[in-house]
Amino acid sequence: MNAGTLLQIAQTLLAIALAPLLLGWTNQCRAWMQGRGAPPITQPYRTLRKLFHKDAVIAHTASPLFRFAPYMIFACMALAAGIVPMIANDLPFSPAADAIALVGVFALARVFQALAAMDIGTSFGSLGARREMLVSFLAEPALLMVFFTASLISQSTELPHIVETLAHKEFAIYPSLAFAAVAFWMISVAENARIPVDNPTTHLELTMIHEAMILEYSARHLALIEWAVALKLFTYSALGIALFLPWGIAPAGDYAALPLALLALFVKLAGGGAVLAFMETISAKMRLFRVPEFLGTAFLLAVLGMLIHFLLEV
Amino acid sequence: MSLTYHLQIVNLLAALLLLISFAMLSQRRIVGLVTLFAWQGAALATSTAIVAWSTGQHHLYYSAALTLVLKVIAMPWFFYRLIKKLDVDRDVETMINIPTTMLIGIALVIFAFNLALPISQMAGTVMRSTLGIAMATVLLAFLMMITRSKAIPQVIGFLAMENGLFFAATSATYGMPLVVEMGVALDVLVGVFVLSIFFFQIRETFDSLDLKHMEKLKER
Amino acid sequence: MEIYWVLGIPLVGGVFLALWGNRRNAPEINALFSLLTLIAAAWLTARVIDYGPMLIGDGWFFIDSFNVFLVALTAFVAFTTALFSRPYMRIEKEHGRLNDKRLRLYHSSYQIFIGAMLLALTTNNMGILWVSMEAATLTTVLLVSLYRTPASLEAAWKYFILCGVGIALALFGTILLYFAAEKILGSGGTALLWTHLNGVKTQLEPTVLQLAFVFLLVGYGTKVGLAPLHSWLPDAHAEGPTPVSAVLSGLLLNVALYAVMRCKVLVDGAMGTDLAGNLMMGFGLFSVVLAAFLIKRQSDVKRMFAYSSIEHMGLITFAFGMGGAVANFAGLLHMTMHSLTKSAIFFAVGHATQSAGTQMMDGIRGLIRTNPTIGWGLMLGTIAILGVPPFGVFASEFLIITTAMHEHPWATPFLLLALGVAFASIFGKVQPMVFGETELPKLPHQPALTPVFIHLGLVLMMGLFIPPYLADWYRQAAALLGG
Amino acid sequence: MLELLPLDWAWAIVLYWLILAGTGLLMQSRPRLITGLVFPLGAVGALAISAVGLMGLIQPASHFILPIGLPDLPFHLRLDALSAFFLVLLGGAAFGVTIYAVGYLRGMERGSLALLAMWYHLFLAGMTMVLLADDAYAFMVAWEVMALSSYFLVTTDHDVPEIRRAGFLYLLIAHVGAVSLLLCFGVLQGGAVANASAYTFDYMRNAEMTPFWASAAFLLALFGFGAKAGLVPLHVWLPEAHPAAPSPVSALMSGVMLKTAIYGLLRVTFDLLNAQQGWWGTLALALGLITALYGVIFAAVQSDMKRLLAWSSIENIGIIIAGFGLALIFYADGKGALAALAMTALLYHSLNHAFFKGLLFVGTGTVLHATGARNLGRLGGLIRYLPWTAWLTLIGALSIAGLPPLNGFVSDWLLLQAFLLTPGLSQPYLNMVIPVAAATVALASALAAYVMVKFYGVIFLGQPREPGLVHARATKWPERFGMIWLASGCVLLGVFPTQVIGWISPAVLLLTGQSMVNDGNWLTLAPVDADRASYAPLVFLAVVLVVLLLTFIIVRKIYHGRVRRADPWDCGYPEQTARMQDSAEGFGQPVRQIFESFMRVERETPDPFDRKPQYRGDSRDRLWLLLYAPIARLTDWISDQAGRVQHGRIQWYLIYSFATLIFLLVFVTR
Repeated sequence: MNAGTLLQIAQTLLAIALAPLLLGWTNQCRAWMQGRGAPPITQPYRTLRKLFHKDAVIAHTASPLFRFAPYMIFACMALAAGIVPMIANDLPFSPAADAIALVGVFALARVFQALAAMDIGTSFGSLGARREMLVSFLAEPALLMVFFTASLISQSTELPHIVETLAHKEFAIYPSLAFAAVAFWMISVAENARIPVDNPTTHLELTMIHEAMILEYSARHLALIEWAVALKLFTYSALGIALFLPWGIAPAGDYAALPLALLALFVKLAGGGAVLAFMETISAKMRLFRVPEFLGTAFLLAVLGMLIHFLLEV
Repeated sequence: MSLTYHLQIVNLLAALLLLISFAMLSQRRIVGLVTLFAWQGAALATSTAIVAWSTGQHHLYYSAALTLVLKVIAMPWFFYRLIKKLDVDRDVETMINIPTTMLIGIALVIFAFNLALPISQMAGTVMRSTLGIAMATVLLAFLMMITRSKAIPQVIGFLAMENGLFFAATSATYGMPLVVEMGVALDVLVGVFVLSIFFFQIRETFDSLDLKHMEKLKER
Repeated sequence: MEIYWVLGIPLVGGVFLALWGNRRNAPEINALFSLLTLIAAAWLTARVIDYGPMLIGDGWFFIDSFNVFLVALTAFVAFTTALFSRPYMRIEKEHGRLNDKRLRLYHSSYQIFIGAMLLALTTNNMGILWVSMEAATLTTVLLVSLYRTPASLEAAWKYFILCGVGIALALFGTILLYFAAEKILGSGGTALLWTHLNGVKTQLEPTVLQLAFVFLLVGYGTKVGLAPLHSWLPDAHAEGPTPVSAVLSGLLLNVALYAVMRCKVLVDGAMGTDLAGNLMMGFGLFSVVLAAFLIKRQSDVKRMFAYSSIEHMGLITFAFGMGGAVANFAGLLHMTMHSLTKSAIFFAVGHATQSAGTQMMDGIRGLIRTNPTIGWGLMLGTIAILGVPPFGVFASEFLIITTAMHEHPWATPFLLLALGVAFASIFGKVQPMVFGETELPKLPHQPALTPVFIHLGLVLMMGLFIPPYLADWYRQAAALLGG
Repeated sequence: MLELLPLDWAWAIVLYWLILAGTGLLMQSRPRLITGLVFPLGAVGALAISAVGLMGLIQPASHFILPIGLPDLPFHLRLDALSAFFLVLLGGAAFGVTIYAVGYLRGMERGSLALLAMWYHLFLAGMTMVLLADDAYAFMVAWEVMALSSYFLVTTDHDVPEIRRAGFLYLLIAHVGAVSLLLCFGVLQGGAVANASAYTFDYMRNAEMTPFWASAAFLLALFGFGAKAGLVPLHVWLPEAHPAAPSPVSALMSGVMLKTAIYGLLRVTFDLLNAQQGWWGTLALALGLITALYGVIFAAVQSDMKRLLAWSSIENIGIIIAGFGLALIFYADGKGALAALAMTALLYHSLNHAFFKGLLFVGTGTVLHATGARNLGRLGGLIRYLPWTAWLTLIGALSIAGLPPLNGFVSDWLLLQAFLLTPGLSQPYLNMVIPVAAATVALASALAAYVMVKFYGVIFLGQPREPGLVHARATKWPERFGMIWLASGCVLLGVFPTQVIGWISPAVLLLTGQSMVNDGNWLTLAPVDADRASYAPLVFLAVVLVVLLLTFIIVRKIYHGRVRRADPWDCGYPEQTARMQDSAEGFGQPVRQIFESFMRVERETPDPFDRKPQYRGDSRDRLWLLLYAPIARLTDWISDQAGRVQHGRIQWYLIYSFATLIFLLVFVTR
């Protein structure tokens, strides 16, 4: 059990542990910006604890798949968190799955989420599943294009190598990445069910997407899902950081840089959360069928980024 | 020298043949058609006989006799009886009016002559130009079959065609081998026999020999 | 010696049956005579295979591998057709469409018809060839008008007039041939013997020969059913009794094409150009395309398959027109396959129409339910005639199309178009006849479908495996045709 | 004693299948024997053929000449790596499907059962012969035998007019395609007249061709094989024919028969034509992507489960053809290694598709038997009544959706990697455009996930939409075993990609001259270079399972596992009925709305006072109207014109003869 593996596990656990914190921080920021009284930053942890303690209530019609799904989703997210370099750059596990596989992991989680939502056979469940899949099939190609841009620069789809190239090779300005970054922002907003695509706090039938899928969940299952959601947000943020401002992530084998890296991560995440909150405050939720246009724009930007890479950087 | 006379006579008969074909083309009454057909047969028979005599091809006598018997006596007689029996001796209205038919006929004759010209140049036989005339006769008979819309005239046209062929066979090439001519004659006979059966059947099914009633089978 | 048996038996049979009249066993006698003919033909074939081409009867008859295989084919199909017509005609009689007089006529002229065709195939004399073709025409005219319905009379009349005119033109061609030949061979009997002509073909006068060929092509081509001379064919096939349709498109067309080919060999020799070939290709292609599009609009099943015969004859003519070892081989193969398959189809169709009581395809539905054998016979026959492997028709089409592809690529689009359209039309019409719900009654008699399956079995076999001696035989014939 | 080459085994098995076909027909009176004996024996044959394929992959190519066929052209047979690979595919999928059929066909009407047994085994034999054939004639014969037998299988219950129509359309397009293949071989066989040996593939390999004729041959091949594979716009028959057949047959047709078209395309383009020109690849790529997108979009809006699967087959074929085009581009550009990568991806995807599409089709078969319904609107909640089928089908659905760690993802992943490598190309245009094209593949697979959620969710999850469904009962063991076989195939292919690629590599080597470099170790898959990209499904799977278990145990240990059952909450809506769930149309609605321009939608909206309102939205293929209808009209018009020739009046006929005569006379004496 060498240091690399330790680091790997440590990072994953760190992500799992910190994920609700990021969520709490974002909510807090948003509350401030909207001039509301903010819940404490640890609110998500409390919610989770409360949920874990409750008795699970499950519909008569639920099938085993329904109870299996939360664990699956959580596992997928943990896996994803393990792939993305956050503090250190040598992850012995990262060869197991590259950026494309990462997309696959998210897809896997999403499919299970959707299936579980359809399992009970309520009107909202299937509605939510349908909308979720709609958003996803529009977002996935765009996300892939973002990864393509990055990996065309770094000649690799391995996230560590991308980070390596961007952070630790000689510094260069990549205009293509600017486009990619904007695209990535839009995508992650959509994928994490945030405003303007979805509203994580609403239960208004006509607009909800993600919430509609988890209506039937309660107690520990709900807790796992919520945690997975937080983890997803965390992973996406880390991903954005790794792709677009990777500076500070400790290079392979350089354990001295770890504390600094940790610090950098905190700062970046805090910034990211704040910006997310800000964006959510200034923008309003859009109609469902505006979402294709929104994501279409994202896709366009990603492609533009790639073309610019071909024009300027090859 | 005497051959020239024969030559002239045969040429004369050839011309007569052609003339008769034209006459048939323009003839309206069926009875008249039959008469003309008989005359044509007669001309044919004579020419055959002359050729036979002048060239000493004896088997041509047989075919001359055959022609005489079949086409001058048997068939016309048969047709007369038929016409009486079925009493179909009315004016034959033609598909194209007579003058136009004539013009087309003349064009055909010119065409046939030009066609036959190179051949009759090299014809070893005495009768050079006859081939062209034979061909013209055939084509004219064909034209007549096209223009007539009643059964009997069509058949007569068919037989007139046969005449043209016969004339070609005898005069241009001193007659085919006898077996062949016999066969041909036999076929013609059987053909006419079959036809006669037909006529009665057609008559009793359509109670007329007008081909207008026989246009049911087509793409609809 | 055998040759006289081959020709004699049918003629004797014809006369005998005419005298015998329609006793109960007349059909069996008819079949018996056909069987004897078949045996004689087989005997003759064996002889030719052993000793190669031979002249018989001081040059009046000439048998080489080209016509002997047609003789065998003719005798065979004639026999199976006789077998088929046995129950078929019985049923027709019960339906009251025929009476004894007509059946007597049918039987005797059937034999004579076969005899005439065999004579046309075996004779060495172009004149006799013509005579026997005419004889075949006359007998079939009687057969076509057998039902005496207005439609059948009309069909027979058209058949008679058109083929009569055609055949007359052919006679003119023959005369011209003789005219050219006698200058070299001298007048008298020998000048029309094909073997002699073939010997001196290079010396024959081209200008005469090309005229002769035009007349012969138009003449015999009318009987082959080449468009636009084909007009008689669909009527005659549709209105005659089914056995007659079977032998018409299975045999008579072949014989006519045989005559054309004999002439083509001479003309090619005389002219040294491939004028004849090109003419035939043109006719063939036109027939294929026109027929394919006419098939599309048929509602009468026999009429439809008649058009398909035109199409296939066109294909064969096209192949022979291309010439060359492969194409000729393919043409001969296709001749065989077509006559076997098409006659089989007509057998099946005959019973189908009997059970449905109509020739209209809308009236024939779901044969597989009531009469599975008929249904499968029709289905498989159709698939075979459409050139779907592993049936033999495909083998020849395979060779023809691939040869055309590099000999005359311009022609292939037309062929494709035609084949595609024909496939769509025929199959689209046959499928509902065979499959689906139905209220058709069962046939009163056990239908005689052994011939169908014998034929289809042969066709299937030829698609997968052509016996070596048969192949050699085709090769020799193809070589004879040259081109 | 003589030792037998794989090839000898192969055609021996073909013979064995033919015999089985015969026996099947003869056993008309004993249906139990047919299901109990003939089909199991057939399955054994399938297993044997895949074993033969595995042998053939490692052994050098072997030839054999069957003494049948045309006189100068006996059947040439050849078993090389490519054929061997597809034999493995065929055998592997066919084994599972045939075992399944044993259970599925029980209690079928005896007459049609006997026929089915015959055509089924003929079908297997035909497909195998296609893979073995080494000359044009043998290939065509096998090809059409395959088409014909499958036609008769499709029309098994021919009382239904739609099925007859489907069969007709299928056979027609198949035949047109076959004819164009015939022409293709005519071109390939080049100028060589009169010697039949020119029809052998060996001759064609070495034949010299001008670029023009080579391109002609390629286009003809693309048309012919495309017609069989369901390449847009030649796909119209596929969504009709595949659903019409009995489910095992649909499984074989989608899973295996389409692959024979891919095989032919590879054989002709790479083996015979030696993939000369790059633009072929571009064309194929474009067509493939269009097909993939088109297929998946229409799959998303279907409401008949088998039809949905058929459309998804079109999508997968599209992806495969796209990979083919990519390989072609690389190869023509001299990038052997990259070509090898793309080739591996497409072969791998073919293999995968054989397994998961087979699995899904047999799954629908079971559902069909249990419920008698094909329309998604009459299904639902079956996971409770058919647990085996449901869970096994889930595996298939996840793999076809391209989700790790199952097999669908591996091939998608390889393909995307190949796309990512296009900047290595020499043409500037291609290496800019093609990565964008990769997005289409991504979109297609994402949509596939959408489709599969719809498919699985509507059939197996939720509440039964019809009261009768609660009586749907479990399946027989042969069916289960067949499905288990196919499902385990999906899993294994997903988890051990490096080994599978090791098997495939001889075929890749044969086609592209190189085999795919795997820079990783036995459990990581790393094409070209480990630093570029790598994927280790086994590790992946292990981690997922470990985390799963850990979470489960922790949650259960630390907290209690108490569960209370209640009615669904659903935002507190008082009454819940099954009719409140999404119908299939409803689930497809977003896709329909976005891509409405592709299709012609026929809606039936219920009137407001309807007690039991039904909404029906039927999305039709617009290409049918744009492409096929005009052709039909044109042919009709022409044939009408031709009809005028047959005028009925004898004088006209005489005029025809006369005119012909005159014309010819003028023509020859001019």
